[in-house]
Amino acid sequence: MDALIALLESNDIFTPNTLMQYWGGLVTTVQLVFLSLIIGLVIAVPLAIMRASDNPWLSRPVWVYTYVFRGTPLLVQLYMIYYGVTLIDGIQDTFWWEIFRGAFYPALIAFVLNTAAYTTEIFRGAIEATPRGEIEAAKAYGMSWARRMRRIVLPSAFRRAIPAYSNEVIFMLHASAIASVVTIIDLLGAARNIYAQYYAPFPAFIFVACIYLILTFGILGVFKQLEKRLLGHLRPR
Amino acid sequence: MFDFEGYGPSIFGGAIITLELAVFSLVLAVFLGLMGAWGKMSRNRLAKGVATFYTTLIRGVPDLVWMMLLFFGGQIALNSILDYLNYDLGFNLPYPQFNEFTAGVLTIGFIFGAYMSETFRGAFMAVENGQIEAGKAYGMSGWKVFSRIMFPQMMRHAIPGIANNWQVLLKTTALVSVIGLADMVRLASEAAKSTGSPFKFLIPVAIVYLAIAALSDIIFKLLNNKYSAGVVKGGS
Amino acid sequence: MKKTLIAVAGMLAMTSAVSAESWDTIRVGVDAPYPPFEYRAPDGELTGFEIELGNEVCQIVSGNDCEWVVQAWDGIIPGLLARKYDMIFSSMSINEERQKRVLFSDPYYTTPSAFFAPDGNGFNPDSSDGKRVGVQRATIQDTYVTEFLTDAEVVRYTTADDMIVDLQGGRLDAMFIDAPVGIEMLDGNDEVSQVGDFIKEPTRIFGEGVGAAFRKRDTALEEQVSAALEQLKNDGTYDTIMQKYFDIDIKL
Amino acid sequence: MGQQVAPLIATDIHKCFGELEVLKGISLEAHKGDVISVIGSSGSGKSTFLRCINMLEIPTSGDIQVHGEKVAFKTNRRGEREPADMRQVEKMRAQLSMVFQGFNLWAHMTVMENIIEAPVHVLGISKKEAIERAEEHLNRVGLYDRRNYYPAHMSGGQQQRAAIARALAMNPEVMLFDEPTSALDPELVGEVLKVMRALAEEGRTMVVVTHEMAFAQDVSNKVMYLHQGKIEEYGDPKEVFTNPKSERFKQFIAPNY
Repeated sequence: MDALIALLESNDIFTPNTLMQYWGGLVTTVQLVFLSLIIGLVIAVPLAIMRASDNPWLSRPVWVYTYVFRGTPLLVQLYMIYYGVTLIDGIQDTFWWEIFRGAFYPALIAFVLNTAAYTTEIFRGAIEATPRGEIEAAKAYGMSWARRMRRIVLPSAFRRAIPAYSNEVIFMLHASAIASVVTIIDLLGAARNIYAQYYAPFPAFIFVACIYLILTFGILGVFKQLEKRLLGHLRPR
Repeated sequence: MFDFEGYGPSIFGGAIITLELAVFSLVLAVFLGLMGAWGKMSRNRLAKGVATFYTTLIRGVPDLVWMMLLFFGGQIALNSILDYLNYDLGFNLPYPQFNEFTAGVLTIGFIFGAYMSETFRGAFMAVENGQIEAGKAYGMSGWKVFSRIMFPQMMRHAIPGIANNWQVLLKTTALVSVIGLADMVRLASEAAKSTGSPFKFLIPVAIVYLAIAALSDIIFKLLNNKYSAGVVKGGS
Repeated sequence: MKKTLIAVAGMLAMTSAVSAESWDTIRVGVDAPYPPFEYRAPDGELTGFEIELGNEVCQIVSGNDCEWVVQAWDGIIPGLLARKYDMIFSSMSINEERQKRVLFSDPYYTTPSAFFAPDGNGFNPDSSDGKRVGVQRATIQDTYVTEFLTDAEVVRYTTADDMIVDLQGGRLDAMFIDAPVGIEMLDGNDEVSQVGDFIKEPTRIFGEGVGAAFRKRDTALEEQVSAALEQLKNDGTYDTIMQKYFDIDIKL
Repeated sequence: MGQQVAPLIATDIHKCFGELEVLKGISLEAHKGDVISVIGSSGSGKSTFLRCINMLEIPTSGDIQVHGEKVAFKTNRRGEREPADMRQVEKMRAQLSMVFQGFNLWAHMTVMENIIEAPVHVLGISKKEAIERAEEHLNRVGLYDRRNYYPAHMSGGQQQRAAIARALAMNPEVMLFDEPTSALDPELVGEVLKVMRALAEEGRTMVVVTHEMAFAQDVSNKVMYLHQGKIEEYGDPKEVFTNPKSERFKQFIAPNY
């Protein structure tokens, strides 16, 4: 321990102070990504069902939403929401301002809308890939539409979506780095501060790259396990 | 609606920069992707190792972190080597300079080369071995087999992947604005900030991205048709 | 179109050789927008006090205008060290910490810093507990606020215009910035004004004025630029440019 | 007409796909204990007829009556016929359980979960009771030891037997079989037919669309031969197979002799 402190004190960049900054950044990044994904998922499920519907009044609006949010850079979406909220008349005088004043919640909203668009399309694909026979069997056994969705279509679609969704999770983790552009001190934000303080790009960015690398492969590992457990039934033994 | 308070031309110029950046990056990414795919499928352990290291590293770290690292760090690393050679060893070597544009192309190309490697590897593996054997059986050289048999068939499998990577790459160019390149997003956001009307400038930018995306969809569909000649489409 | 050609040429050649000694054009790093020192006119051209003064300096040293390279502040010293440009002419205050990294010319202007806050929000630098105070990352103002306003929430920005937008949008309770920049950027805005006096102390942080910065090895260029600045201050060019942009005397 | 209401009556079923009329008025009456084989060459409409019975296809005209209750129809805005009350259809379907050519087991559920799914969630039987009954049916089809397998891990014959157990678990009025052995490798056909034969012998009411002439002839008590959407031959198999009236049916069964 003493040796570690001695090591930390003998170099410019990895001081206890900077390591605390990195830790704070890690916490912010994990919060942002985790919340975006969870909320995005909750929104995406009903949207995916609408998007997969035969009724154009349901599917078209969702298509427009996913097309726009998948077709434009997240950075542009973030700018619009971050700078856009301040233009809402009188928002500064309401309690909402407590929430939107900092950069965290505007960024969270941008991320949620973005990931929900991608996730909706992933689920739509999975829902449409449900074998027709399985749906017919459910009909033939007297299941209503809602029950078919809940018991047959969605559970099997969720499992089928796992590989594509794991990519989306990684994508979101990586995309979250742009939060640093709007003053959020996430992992990259911490690295940028430290870099600017010491004019030392290599230690600051390589260290933070390693943390992202570990997070990425950690997530991939978890999803591998999940796939093994939940998709085992689809692979012939 | 169409009053851009004098910023119109410069933002239009930014759109051209965005497009150029994306196209040059794509060319580099395709080149690196072919190299990477070759490396990954190679029996040479060094080539395989380098290619695997490259793709793993790229895919594990956010694009923006790569950009900052390569943009701020890459030149410093190169220069300190040259400084040492020139000042301490008495050489008089030129210092290669990367402007923001070149640095952007190199960074984005480098990142998407890794994703392209996977696309091409999958596509090469999808070409049936029998096709190659048939080529060899008719006395074609290795290069002939590659260029006449392998490559055209591989492209059919690769095009959806390339199209997908292109769409992501196009949006990734926006990140270069953070580094300081005066692309469409940078110029529009500067204009948005100084006029205090973000939507007026950012919505047109979003529309330009959507338009490019839609146009490329059409182009890739045409390309796909070209490379799918002779393929019988299966029914659903 | 010209930009395109340059870009394409750059791509094809990948490199453009720059030798260490002769100066046909001097590439100069600058963080814009930072009015009135440097900012973009709507036509996209850079202009401002330092742009005009810098071009005069470059004319004397190299016979041409400077080749301006826009670089966000937090990357401006690394950019110099990385040879993206050969000189920084961007309101960089001379202080000890920076002198470890770069070589400074003689100072060419000095300005105080100041707090700016929306009217009526009651911000006071002496009781800033829990207030959100904006600064530009890695500026002397950042160092000052971090050291003296320990209770405030310091929000660090990459560029000054981002900070102004957030101040006007109500995201910040105050910002701490170079006084003329603050005054210029808030020109015409009657809802934000300066709070308290100009701040120039301690010298340890605020330094002895603003200088052009060079790589430590480029001593010859530094001497030429310092001499050129001296010449401009004496022949009246400096004053003409200054009066275009400022009501106060910032000459040093 | 006995005093007992026939569990399944289909009257004058027509079905058009666009211009093409696939079924041109087919009627069928299944009494308790009937095993009716529906045969015919491919394209004769026999599968479509079966799918019309449990409304997987909506008949263009004609009526379906299950246990005396007639399915109500209405015409929608686009002028198409559709069931007036989806809940009635669902209730009706729960009384007719279907075995498919492609098994159609739910891939994300084990055999046991497949079997208890509809009893628990459609019929509202308690899970415990459903499991007990499922075990009984699994024993009957010889798959008790495979109850925790996923469909993908079993052979086609086993999957089809599991699908039959799933159908039995609904305690149906009538079982519908849609070419249950057509997707199976020849060596696996026997095990499925054996189970079906046992079900017929215990008096289950079954409508079986099949290519298996031996089954039609030996097991069923009625045979319906369809040709181009019409009934060409109908009656007791002993009668029909030995003394066919229709020339086409003669040719159809010829290779078997």
